[in-house]
Amino acid sequence: MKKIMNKPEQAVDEMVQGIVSAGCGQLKNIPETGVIYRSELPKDKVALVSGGGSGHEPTHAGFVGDGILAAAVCGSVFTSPTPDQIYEAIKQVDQGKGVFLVIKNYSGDVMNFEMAKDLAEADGIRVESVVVDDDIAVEDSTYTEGKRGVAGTVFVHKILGAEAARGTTIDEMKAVADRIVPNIKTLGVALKAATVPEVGKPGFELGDTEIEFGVGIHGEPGYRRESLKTSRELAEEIVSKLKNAFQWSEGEHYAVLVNGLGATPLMEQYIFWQDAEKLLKKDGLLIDFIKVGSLTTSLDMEGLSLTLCKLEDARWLENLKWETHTLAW
Amino acid sequence: MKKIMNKPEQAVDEMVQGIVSAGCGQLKNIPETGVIYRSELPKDKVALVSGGGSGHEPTHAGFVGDGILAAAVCGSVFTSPTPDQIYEAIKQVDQGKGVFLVIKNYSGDVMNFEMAKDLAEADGIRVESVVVDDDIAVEDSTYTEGKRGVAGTVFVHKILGAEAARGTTIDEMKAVADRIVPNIKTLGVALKAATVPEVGKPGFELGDTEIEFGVGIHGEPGYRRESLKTSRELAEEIVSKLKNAFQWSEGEHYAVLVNGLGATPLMEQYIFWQDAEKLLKKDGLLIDFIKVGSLTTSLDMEGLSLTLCKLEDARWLENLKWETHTLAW
Amino acid sequence: MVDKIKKWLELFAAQLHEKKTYLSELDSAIGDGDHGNNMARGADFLLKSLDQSGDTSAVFKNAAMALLSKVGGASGPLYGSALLALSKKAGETDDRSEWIAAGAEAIAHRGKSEAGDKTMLDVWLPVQKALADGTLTHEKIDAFVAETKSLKAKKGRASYLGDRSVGHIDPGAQSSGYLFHAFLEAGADHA
Amino acid sequence: MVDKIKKWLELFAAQLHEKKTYLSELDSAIGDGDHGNNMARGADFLLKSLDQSGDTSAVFKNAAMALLSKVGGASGPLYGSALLALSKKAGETDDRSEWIAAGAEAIAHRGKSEAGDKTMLDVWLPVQKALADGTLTHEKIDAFVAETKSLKAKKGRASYLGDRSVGHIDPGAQSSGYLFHAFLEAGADHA
Ligand SMILES: Nc1ncnc2c1ncn2[C@@H]1O[C@H](COP(=O)(O)OP(=O)(O)O)[C@@H](O)[C@H]1O
Ligand SMILES: Nc1ncnc2c1ncn2[C@@H]1O[C@H](COP(=O)(O)OP(=O)(O)O)[C@@H](O)[C@H]1O
Ligand SMILES: [Mg+2]
Ligand SMILES: [Mg+2]
Ligand SMILES: [Mg+2]
Ligand SMILES: [Mg+2]
Repeated sequence: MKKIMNKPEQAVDEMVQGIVSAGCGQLKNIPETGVIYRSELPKDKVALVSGGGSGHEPTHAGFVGDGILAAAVCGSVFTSPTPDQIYEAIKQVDQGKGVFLVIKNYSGDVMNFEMAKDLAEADGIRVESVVVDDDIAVEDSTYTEGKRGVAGTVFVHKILGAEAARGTTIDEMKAVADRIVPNIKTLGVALKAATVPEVGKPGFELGDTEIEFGVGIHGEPGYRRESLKTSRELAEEIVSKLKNAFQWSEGEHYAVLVNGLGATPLMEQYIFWQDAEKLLKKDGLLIDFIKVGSLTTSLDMEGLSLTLCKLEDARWLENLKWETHTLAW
Repeated sequence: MKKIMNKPEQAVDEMVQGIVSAGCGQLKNIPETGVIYRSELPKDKVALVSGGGSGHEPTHAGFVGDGILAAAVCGSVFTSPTPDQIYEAIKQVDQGKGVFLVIKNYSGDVMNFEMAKDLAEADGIRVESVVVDDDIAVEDSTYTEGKRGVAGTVFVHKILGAEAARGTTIDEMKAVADRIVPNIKTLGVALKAATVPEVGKPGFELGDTEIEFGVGIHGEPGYRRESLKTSRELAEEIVSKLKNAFQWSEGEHYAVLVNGLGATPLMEQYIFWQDAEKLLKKDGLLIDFIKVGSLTTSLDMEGLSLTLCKLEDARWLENLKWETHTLAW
Repeated sequence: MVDKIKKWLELFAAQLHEKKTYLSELDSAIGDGDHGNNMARGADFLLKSLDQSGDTSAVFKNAAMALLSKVGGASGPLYGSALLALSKKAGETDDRSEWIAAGAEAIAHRGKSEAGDKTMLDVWLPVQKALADGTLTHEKIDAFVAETKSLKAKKGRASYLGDRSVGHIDPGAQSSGYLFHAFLEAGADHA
Repeated sequence: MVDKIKKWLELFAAQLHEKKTYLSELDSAIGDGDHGNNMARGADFLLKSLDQSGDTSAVFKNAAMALLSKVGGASGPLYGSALLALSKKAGETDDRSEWIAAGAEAIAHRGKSEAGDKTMLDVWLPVQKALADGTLTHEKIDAFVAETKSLKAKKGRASYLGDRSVGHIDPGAQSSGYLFHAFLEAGADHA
């Protein structure tokens, strides 16, 4: 394992210090909690909080700032933060209008965030939440955990963050959240698995010409292993799966995120987007918003994911374009 | 070689299409030239143009937008664009106030940009330029090519771009450029070399525990190969070399760029910054501006560079903070 | 009695440290490769929690809080909730099978999981039964852990793998196996 | 005469294609690994440029423009400038050594380089001399190329390597070697 680090156990704490410093005064952290929050919070507005395991940078801390998150909670690498970490964040950012939690659909995250919610509610803080499950690689079924939350979570942050900035109430935010989440779908492909620092070797091994469709962002293996394909073929597989999930029709409006998984250069992401866009245009979709970049990563995983968000409401597009100042949007 | 691509020869053209599309109307390109420019240019202002080989994304096209570049010229991978490509860009963006070229110090880039300048001047277009040579890995000496231009170029773009937006004349811009460049210094370290698509294998081979100090951004080998170090030790080597180059004193103001070389995750960049910052603070430097991210990459190279810019003029800091809307700043 | 309980948790913590790499390897195959690290991180704080004085209930409660606030992931709240349930039950009865039943129920409740989902519950439930029957042995514990191999995961990260989860031991089942080996070894299975 | 010149450039272009990988390998060792790809890209357009009719001067000029506008990097402007100089000189004299002298001078001027800098110039200059003496052979060309091995680079990307550039053939010297092999083979060395 070749990484720029000191001790793996210290990686998250040191990273948090680096992020806060890079915020140049806009960010603070609560010592020993992995919580990064805005130094100046707008009064009388709902505070949006997200978090999860570390290793997905710039998700989540890179989105703390005006118009997006009030705080991010950084757990250990690929491990949900604990209830007390999340609880500290909630207490820190509540401005009397309640705290809204964005949770990705993993047992660990759901359980820890729910326990934190219970703790905060016992203090009389109003807490609402939404569980994001955008990854269509995993079939939704009553027999499994349901779909995972992956890169599409970034759109949830941005849209709800703008709502919070607009002064929307927590109940209205909950209604928006419940409408957005089913409209966001993601599918990813990996060329190389991630290496967790404390483990020291990749989560799974791919041969020199193997790729894996449907991987998660925690080194979880995907649904199918195949031989290396061209960008065009990857786009065909991924777009056709998304098409099937959305059952889209000509003239519908979408936002797009091409998300690098950590070690894949922007050049490859743009090439892929160029191929994917052709397919979306052929179907007559209207792409109103496009973001290409490594926003929800999986440490040094090679690969990318494609997220589509159906813009059912023109206000969502306004929210995506809402002016912000954060490290990473 | 495992890359998301179609044919390597088409990579740059396809990437350009992807970038222009991601600009959502803000960007256009001149077909078959690799030139990406702003769809709407402010009248009566100097137009800032940069460019070079591709493979450094988001440099340069990611900085085309209000307050930074008017156009970027994308050459083949790691290869300077040709005079006619650059000439097309100059003609496209000139608004009657002249065109300012930012050139990185490589024979190829200097020669091609100079020839383009000659062509444009023959058309009566006023052209000025600056050659950036921030890489202190290469000793400056009359017997060599001089120092290379690397990640520090991003600061030159940002500071001069803000000057252009302010309406500064081309002569004043030249004066600013000549003052900034000697105040920007960079040093990098690689953990893995880049693989050029048309070559198909890494530019140099590093063993499982080897790193190389002083690498360039085109796969050029560096000045010393050593065994893997901790982030703290890397910071010590790099900061001490920068200290020696600047001969800094307590109380001086600096801007910082921690630049990932392409495949190095943000987590490692932030950890490194946390270590580097401690050393800079120990020397009493005042860090007024911090940027951490993969801004000037070398395809899939692993590693990072540290750039310091001595803020001799408070206006440079204002320029760095100048509001912009580009894909990557 | 409280000494046996402390001994139990000490032995468990020691085992978590020793088997850290193995647990993470099991988790790499069907999860995200961190179960060993998560539990080892918790083990340190579990040990520290034992320094605090108190009765059996208090020992369980302190241990629960240590795991809840240091492990994270899925296993933190699950082990934490289970130990909280043990803490409560230990105040009511000395019947070990009732303790374990309460723990298992807490896991099922917190994880919305049931028998056969290929989780730690598939060790807690049969251990509880054997304990009630007076037939719990080290061999049986190993057998319960091994039996998770043939199951298809329906909860936790392994569930995303579908059929590909079959053929691997569940990491949480394995760490629970260590918990119950320590239980027998410390003689904590009887008052 | 113009046929021999076209033949020369055709043979050069063919050789650039054939040796593409080797040239890039040489450039990987001390540069950025693209010299073969750069020149091969130029070779295609060089060939196309030969379709246009015209005298020797025109052939060189078209070839120069092709390289100038398609090669990029350092070698594009250098070969482009050299061929432009040949174009000009061919309008004045038939003396091949004067042609090559003009080309070498253009490279030195454009690249601000001189003999011994470990560049293509270290082939152009001795070739020019041998041509003037009437002693140019294929063996000599190979020797000039090989001699760049022992030089320390002072221009181009290889110069960043300092002493580590010693022991490698300069890629531009090698491609210039192919240029002059083609020159002899096409019989372009005499009118
Ligand atoms: N819903 C659940 N109910 C019961 N046990 C679960 C559940 N989800 C996960 N587990 C247990 O947790 C273990 C994984 O723990 P760990 O790897 O530490 O957390 P994470 O999955 O968050 O990385 C699984 O092997 C399984 O035994
Ligand atoms: N200043 C210079 N003067 C003469 N020749 C040079 C100079 N700089 C580079 N060269 C030649 O160009 C060759 C490299 O060309 P190439 O690899 O195509 O361009 P780049 O260095 O831009 O990648 C070198 O091997 C050398 O022969
Ligand atoms: Mg985990
Ligand atoms: Mg080059
Ligand atoms: Mg796990
Ligand atoms: Mg080269």
